[in-house]
Amino acid sequence: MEKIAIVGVAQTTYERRKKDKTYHDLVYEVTVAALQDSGLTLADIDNVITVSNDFLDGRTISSMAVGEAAGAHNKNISTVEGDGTFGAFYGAMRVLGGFRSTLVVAHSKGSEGSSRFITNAMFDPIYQRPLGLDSLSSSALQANAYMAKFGIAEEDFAKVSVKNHGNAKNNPYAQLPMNITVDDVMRSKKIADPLKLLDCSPISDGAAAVIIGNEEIVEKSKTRPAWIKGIGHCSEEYFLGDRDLADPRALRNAAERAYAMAGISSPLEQINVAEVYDAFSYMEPLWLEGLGICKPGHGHKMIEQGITTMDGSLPVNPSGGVLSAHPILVAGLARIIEATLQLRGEAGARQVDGAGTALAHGINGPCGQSHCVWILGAEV
Amino acid sequence: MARRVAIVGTGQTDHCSHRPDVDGREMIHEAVIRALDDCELTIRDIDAIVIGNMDHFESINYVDTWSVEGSGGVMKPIMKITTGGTTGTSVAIAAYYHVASGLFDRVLAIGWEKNSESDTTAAIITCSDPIWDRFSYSGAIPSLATEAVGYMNRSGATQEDAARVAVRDRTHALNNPHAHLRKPITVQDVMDSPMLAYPIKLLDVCPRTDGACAVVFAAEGTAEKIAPKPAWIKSCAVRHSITWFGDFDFNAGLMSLQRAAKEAFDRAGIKNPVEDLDVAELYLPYSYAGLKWIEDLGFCGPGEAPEFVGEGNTDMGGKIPINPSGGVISTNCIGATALIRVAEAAIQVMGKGGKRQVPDVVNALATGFGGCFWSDVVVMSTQRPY
Amino acid sequence: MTTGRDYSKLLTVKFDRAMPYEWSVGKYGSRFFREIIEHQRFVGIRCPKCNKVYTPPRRICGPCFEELHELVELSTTGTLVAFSVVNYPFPDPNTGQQRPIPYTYGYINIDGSDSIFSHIINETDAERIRVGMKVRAVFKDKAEMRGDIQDIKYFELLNK
Amino acid sequence: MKDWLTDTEALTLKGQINLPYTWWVGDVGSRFLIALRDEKKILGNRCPSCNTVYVPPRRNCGRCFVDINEWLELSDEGVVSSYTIVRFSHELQPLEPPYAYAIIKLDGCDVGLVHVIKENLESLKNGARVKAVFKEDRTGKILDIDSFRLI
Repeated sequence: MEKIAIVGVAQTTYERRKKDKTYHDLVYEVTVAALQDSGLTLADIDNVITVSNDFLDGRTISSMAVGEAAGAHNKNISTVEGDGTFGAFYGAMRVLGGFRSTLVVAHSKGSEGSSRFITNAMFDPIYQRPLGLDSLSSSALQANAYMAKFGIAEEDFAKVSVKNHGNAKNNPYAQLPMNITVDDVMRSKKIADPLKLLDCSPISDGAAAVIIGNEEIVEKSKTRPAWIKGIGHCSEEYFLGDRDLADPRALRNAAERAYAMAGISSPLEQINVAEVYDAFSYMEPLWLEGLGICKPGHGHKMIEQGITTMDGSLPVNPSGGVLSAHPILVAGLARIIEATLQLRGEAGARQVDGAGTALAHGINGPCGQSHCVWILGAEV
Repeated sequence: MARRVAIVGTGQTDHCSHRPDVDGREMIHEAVIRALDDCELTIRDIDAIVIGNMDHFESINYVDTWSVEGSGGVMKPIMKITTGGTTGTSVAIAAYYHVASGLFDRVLAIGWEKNSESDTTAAIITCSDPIWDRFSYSGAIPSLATEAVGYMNRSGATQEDAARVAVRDRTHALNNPHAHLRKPITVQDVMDSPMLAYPIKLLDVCPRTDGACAVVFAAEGTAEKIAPKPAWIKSCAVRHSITWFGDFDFNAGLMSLQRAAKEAFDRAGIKNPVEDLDVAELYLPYSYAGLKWIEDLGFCGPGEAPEFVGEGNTDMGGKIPINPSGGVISTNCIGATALIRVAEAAIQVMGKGGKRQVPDVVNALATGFGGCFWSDVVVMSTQRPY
Repeated sequence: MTTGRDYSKLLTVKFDRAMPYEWSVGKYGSRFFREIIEHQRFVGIRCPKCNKVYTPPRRICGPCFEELHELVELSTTGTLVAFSVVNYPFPDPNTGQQRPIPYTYGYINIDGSDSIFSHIINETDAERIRVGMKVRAVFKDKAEMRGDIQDIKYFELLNK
Repeated sequence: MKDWLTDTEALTLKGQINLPYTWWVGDVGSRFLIALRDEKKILGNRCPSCNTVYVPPRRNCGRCFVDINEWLELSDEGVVSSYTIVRFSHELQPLEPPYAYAIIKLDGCDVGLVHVIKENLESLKNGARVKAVFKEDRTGKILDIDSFRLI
């Protein structure tokens, strides 16, 4: 693969509600900030990918609201509807395919719509939507399947919440930095067994942008580049009943693609920091299994063994993860941004010492049906 | 360095107003199977998929993941691209970059819509800004009518001139087994049809269609092995510049199309479009666009379109046949519509047009239109780019 | 239906629930509505680079990619750029009910502004409206204003 | 008007997207739902290539990408492979919580069917056997199966 890198990043703080900001405002702010971060000007950006979702925004052609704010006037542009990791994937392909640079920008205002309606609409209108399924209840089914398959306890998931909300205290962008205990999680309000309130990510507002460039743009930008070493995405079956919800095989496939490109054969040894899409506490260990960082059924042991904590050999979600801020679509781009900051050594109090290879991960669809995996490196 | 990319196969449903016999996924599957059959591939040969439609038209969120059983996306990379009316060309261009990037060799692009599953006008109204426009907006027709009036005032074009475009497209549709409206009409029929918003009448505008389209893209080295005569992508360009409805200048040309076409033509080496292009599949959602926008494409000078079209230059057998497929006025399954333009242009390049084939096509043009007067342009050819 | 098949035995599933939203207007738009409530007047915003005045005010000028600050006081009159008497029935996604017809949708160039403002014109007889006519905004009573676009009841035709 | 940004209170607009949807169930789905409605039977179908028996039945196998034509009647009993007891409520739910969602592997079928369980939730566990309870008034919908009950 040709050498391309992330040369500029920006994100808003994530909050429960940004009442005074429109999508347009949020996109404009991160676009300007990403340009500033990179030291590039708008003239250096020769195409734009916006990321938005018509259900979230309550608007058909939701991309119409933000093109101008993303500096896309008179530029080539397209729009990915899905997690920001997928939007950035397309942005990277456009650089590999001939453009010098792509600005990828995602926005999300979970505060404006009803997440029950929006996530109910992920399900099949004939067979599943009439049952009232939504992201919470379907994820609870997945958590239950995962526990049953490997004999995992709810407390094991609670530890993920404790770790990630604790990590969020070091992240000025995070929405929910919290000092909590396993007991707090276990005693929090029951939502859908086995999920309790503190197993679930919040509703969030925010935006994020990254600039992806070829070598010419890397030369021109002022930042230390985060080289794109490997990327891969993959989806599995749609109907929940067709899947083994405790076996994230699409993630395994996506990771294999990214690892093959990046020359990673032993992810646990070769990756220094990972930002994964933990929309619910159980997802972090399940995705670690899918990513091949541990064996199936061993994900929940990673905290106990001190591997994924900040002082471990592979800290996972130093930012606090999606559990600490969940702007849908933006969340995956935030994972890429966090990975980039780690590689630059600019992650502040959440910095993992000497991070040379970082992983970022995003999901689409019910229960992580579709995954996108990114491997970024500090060195070419 | 970007790889060269070609279209090697296309598939479409037999478009019609209602498809009660299939759900959305099953309809998509029909188009995908036809595209694979067209280039003698199986789903195992496909490395990645791009899909698009309009969320609120069927109320399906995450169409990429919902579709996999029909689209072939089980255990494959799939992503969703959505940009309104331009969705189909945006999907095609995304498939192009999937291959050009070097990451994937054979990529499937899918566009689809089941307009019969909701009220199309009501759904289109939700594309307007909820704060400013949605309470009064009544769909695309008033703004298109305004554009038409502006054009008529400048050019002296008549309603009959526009009707001629509708008659051309509907006549061409008779040759296309996939077209939705396959009944011939006359200029008088158009003139006699109910007035929707002056000067637009019912037969000046596109229908509402259920349908899907799938197109297979392949990399140089692979494409030639799959198709004897692949349709090489020479260039693509996109302008989605306007964000606010009130910024469109109804008294000027379609700026987005002028700019996208200039970029695409420059990169494809098209100097004189009428001479250099052999056929065009244009996203013309209403008849007046078939006058005004061909001027923006440089097919003729400002104000000359009525005569240019009237003399038959854009008919089958003319200098530059437009919409041998019957165009959008004959078939409009919105998320598929612009992809059908790409597919039909590729069909012409590949020489697979049957009764609608234009002889000896070398270069073909496809366009997309949508959003806030946005345009996408794709140029393809029997000849490799560069 | 075009295939001639009898589809009467095939089933459907229906859904017609209102999906609720609460959209942020943003400070620029909010200022526009506040000027209407407090002063029954319009404001636009000027781009320092290209000098264009946009109504309603917005944060940036797209072509210049310039952040805008300079509010411009405007009158409540303008010129009709285009109109359409909407006569065809359709369900209104804002209410779930049929939108009352006929009504006239108008594009208005507010005096002193360079962009087009869309609203309703209180005349549904197409014979009595012409492009180029002067129009004036008619506001709701102040007590009834809610800070949204319908604080403007409609635009009325002047010099009929 | 210099400081107008700071002294302008930000407004919001409450609204909705309220569109009428009618999804076509199609030939395959209609046969399944009509069997529920008219005969209280749960039909599945089998992929000729991988032999997977699907419910709801499919026009084509997503894995093998071949058409499916072999129909069979499935048992109305099966095993809970996973479940959740729902304790939060929202307006799209068909029942008042608490109730359960379960993925149920019907006897003779290779994939799970998502449905609801209303009663004896305290006895619900992975591996529990359940049986379909049909509604009295059936209209050709997935909720013609009222729920599954523990055996």
